[in-house]
Amino acid sequence: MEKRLFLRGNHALAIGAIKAGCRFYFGYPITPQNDIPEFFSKQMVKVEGCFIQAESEVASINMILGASAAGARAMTSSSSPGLSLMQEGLSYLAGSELPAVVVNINRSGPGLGGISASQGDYFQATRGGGHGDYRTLVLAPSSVQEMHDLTLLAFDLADKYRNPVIILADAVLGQIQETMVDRPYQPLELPPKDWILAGASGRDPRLIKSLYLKEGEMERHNWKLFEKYQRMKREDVRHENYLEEEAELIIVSFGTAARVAKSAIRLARAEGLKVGLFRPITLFPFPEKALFDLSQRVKRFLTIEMNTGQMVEDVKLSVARDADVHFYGHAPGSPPAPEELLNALKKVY
Amino acid sequence: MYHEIIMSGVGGQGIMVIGSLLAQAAFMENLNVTYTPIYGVEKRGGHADCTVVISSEEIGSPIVDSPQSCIIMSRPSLGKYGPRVKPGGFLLLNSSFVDPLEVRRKDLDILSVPALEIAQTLGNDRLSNMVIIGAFVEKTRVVSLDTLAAALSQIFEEHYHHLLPANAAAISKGAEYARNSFHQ
Amino acid sequence: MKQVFKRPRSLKDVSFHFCPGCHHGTIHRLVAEAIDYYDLRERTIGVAGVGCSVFVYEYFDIDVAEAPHGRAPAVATGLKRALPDRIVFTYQGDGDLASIGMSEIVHTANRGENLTVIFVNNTVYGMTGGQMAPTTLLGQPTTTSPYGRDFLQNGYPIRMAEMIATLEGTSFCARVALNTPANLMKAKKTVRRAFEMQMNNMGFSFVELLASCPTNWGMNPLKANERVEKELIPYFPLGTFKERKGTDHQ
Amino acid sequence: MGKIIINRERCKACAFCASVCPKKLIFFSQEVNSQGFYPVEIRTEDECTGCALCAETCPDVAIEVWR
Repeated sequence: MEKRLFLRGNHALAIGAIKAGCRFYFGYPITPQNDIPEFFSKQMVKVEGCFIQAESEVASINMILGASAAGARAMTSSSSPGLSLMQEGLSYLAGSELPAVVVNINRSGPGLGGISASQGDYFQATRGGGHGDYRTLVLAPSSVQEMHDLTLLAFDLADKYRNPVIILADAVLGQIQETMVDRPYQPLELPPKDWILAGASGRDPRLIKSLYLKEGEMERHNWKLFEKYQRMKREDVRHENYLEEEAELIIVSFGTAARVAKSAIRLARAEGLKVGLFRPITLFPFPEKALFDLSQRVKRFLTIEMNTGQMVEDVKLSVARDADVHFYGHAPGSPPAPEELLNALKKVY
Repeated sequence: MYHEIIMSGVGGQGIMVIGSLLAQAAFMENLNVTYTPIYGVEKRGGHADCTVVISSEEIGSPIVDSPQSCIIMSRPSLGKYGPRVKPGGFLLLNSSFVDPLEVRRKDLDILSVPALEIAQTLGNDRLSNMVIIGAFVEKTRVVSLDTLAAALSQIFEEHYHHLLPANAAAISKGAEYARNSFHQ
Repeated sequence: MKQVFKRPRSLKDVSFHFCPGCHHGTIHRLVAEAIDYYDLRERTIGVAGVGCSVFVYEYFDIDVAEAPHGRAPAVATGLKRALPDRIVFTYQGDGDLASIGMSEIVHTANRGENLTVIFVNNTVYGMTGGQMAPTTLLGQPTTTSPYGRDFLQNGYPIRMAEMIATLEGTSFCARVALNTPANLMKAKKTVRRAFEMQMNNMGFSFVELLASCPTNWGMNPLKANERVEKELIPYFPLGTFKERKGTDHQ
Repeated sequence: MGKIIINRERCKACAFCASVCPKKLIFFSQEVNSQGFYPVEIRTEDECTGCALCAETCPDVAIEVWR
């Protein structure tokens, strides 16, 4: 049943979405993620799905809201400025407890920025991004395989929690082609969708909303959402350790930066430096407990990000008090090379 | 085995095609491989670079600063990547466009291939890229020449399949040239 | 004796929160009557805009989704594409539809989405307390145009029905008023017609209803009805601007 | 012959019904309802024709009509 494929990250992601049963894609063109909508515009017809090139990212995310309210698996993809426009909708999705999968092929900013790969949207993705007290699950793939696998997972987690899930990747992960093993999709066991709108036939009318005006209602709703985020922390935290045994220094890095860090670590090991990697796969919930446990025996950490310092705050909050956390930022332009990171880690080793 | 290759030239020379061809061949040989295209802002005429990493183990960075091998198809590319090749590494020059005398480094294995002239003997200038990749594979053996030729049908859309024999012939020509060359 | 007028079944048996004389209540009833007339209650999904419109789910006994401000047509698009055999309508005010949601309404109409839009134009932001709307008439004072709307400052009131009618994707587009029994009867037929278009898969249908907002206009309900006649209708003429016969757009 | 029933608790005294009644049968009550409005009442049912104009214009759907 397993099949080896050679394909680019964005296609691996889109194939994963269709495999997960996503039949509704709404999106607006923006570089560098256009091969995702282009792929869906071709493929959705073949699976009797629906592709709409919306008039804006604002409209895309709200079309998702509608399709999701109808019980369908729906997704959109965009890149940073587009995500800014979607924040209103994401807040409504979270407030209305609707599942959705939103892909951010992170480009550089602020403003129009540039099309080069960046991890500058870490805060936006992990802190909710829109108004109000909410979180989105954030998955950070680091390979073409994960672009595919985490997309399948994203749809399941979105349904499990009735919450938007963000896949935070970048142009490198979207454009690289590599080997991927295509396995059959085994969905999580999910609760029945007993909340969807389809017309009040043989039942009381249902309502999808995020407005709570009655006494105490809003507060209760916020604590209910909070409990959901706590449950995510208990049940759906993911990370990867790489060569972390007997390490003197742990690099904490995600996505493309983590890939480059792996090569830098290999170079370091070849020179006899004991360096390992801790790679968060879920950025929210952040793997704080696993990182804390690691910091009981390793006391030196170097956070490497393709920004000027965002995840490093979560790293600092997670590790034991007596652990040192250093930061190396590779601001956007071209992604860092392994040799650059090797030099950076030597400075703090 | 862990082999990093950067291929660089200008848009329209078919850099991306030979990059994905090599990657596809590595894939067909059950190796791990990443292929990273890097386009200039404009699709044609600007820089066209790509990186291919082929390995029998897990591949770390798809981004490479200092590759073991470099394929250089234009003068600006030589300036950009020539200095970055690892000491002892392999530099393949398309000498139809790049003068080998411009290479100052003495610590590299260099092969110059007049790809355009060879392609012209096959009656199609546009086959230069295939001549180059044929020579590269002959020299490095990162994959077999047979697999490389077999990969052609995977990366060309079906309506271009009538061009496969000509491309395969160009690969053979390039390989033949490499076999018969003296290295600097 | 036989009952000749009763509360439509698709309306819940609760009081409206609307101010005395506000036409929202009437429009709710007309929509509910249309839903009942075609027996659509069990397969209709409403999409609520933001503003006084947001509470449609408190009053309609049907499934409802609440949309962000102005985005109801996009939400309705998603719903209708996912459930093509259901009846989907949006209920939006003038701030929601003609200001912040201008992009969504134009493109939804232009795509010819097979859904119905109920557009309540009362020339003012009601719920937020009487600010200027895109449809506020020239000279009309509001809390953010205290000296009356001035075109040099704020441009002109937008005629949505005429604009929507120009779009190729629109199948049905009309403007009605509710200030007199005669206008009301026409409005009732027009709303019904809009749902009928959707039921027949004719594409996008749009009804603009000129409504009064006595509270924010600062007048009693009867005076407000007079204002609809004297000021609104001359600028926003009533009528059917487009009605496609058959599916000639295909 | 007609008959109307006014839900006095729903009435907000906008007077639309009174203004359209062809027989001018509808007038304001002397007692407030729980919402604080003086709801409308029908003066005499004898003359009501059940034309339903009052109900049609009522924004609060507070009137039912028989004929």
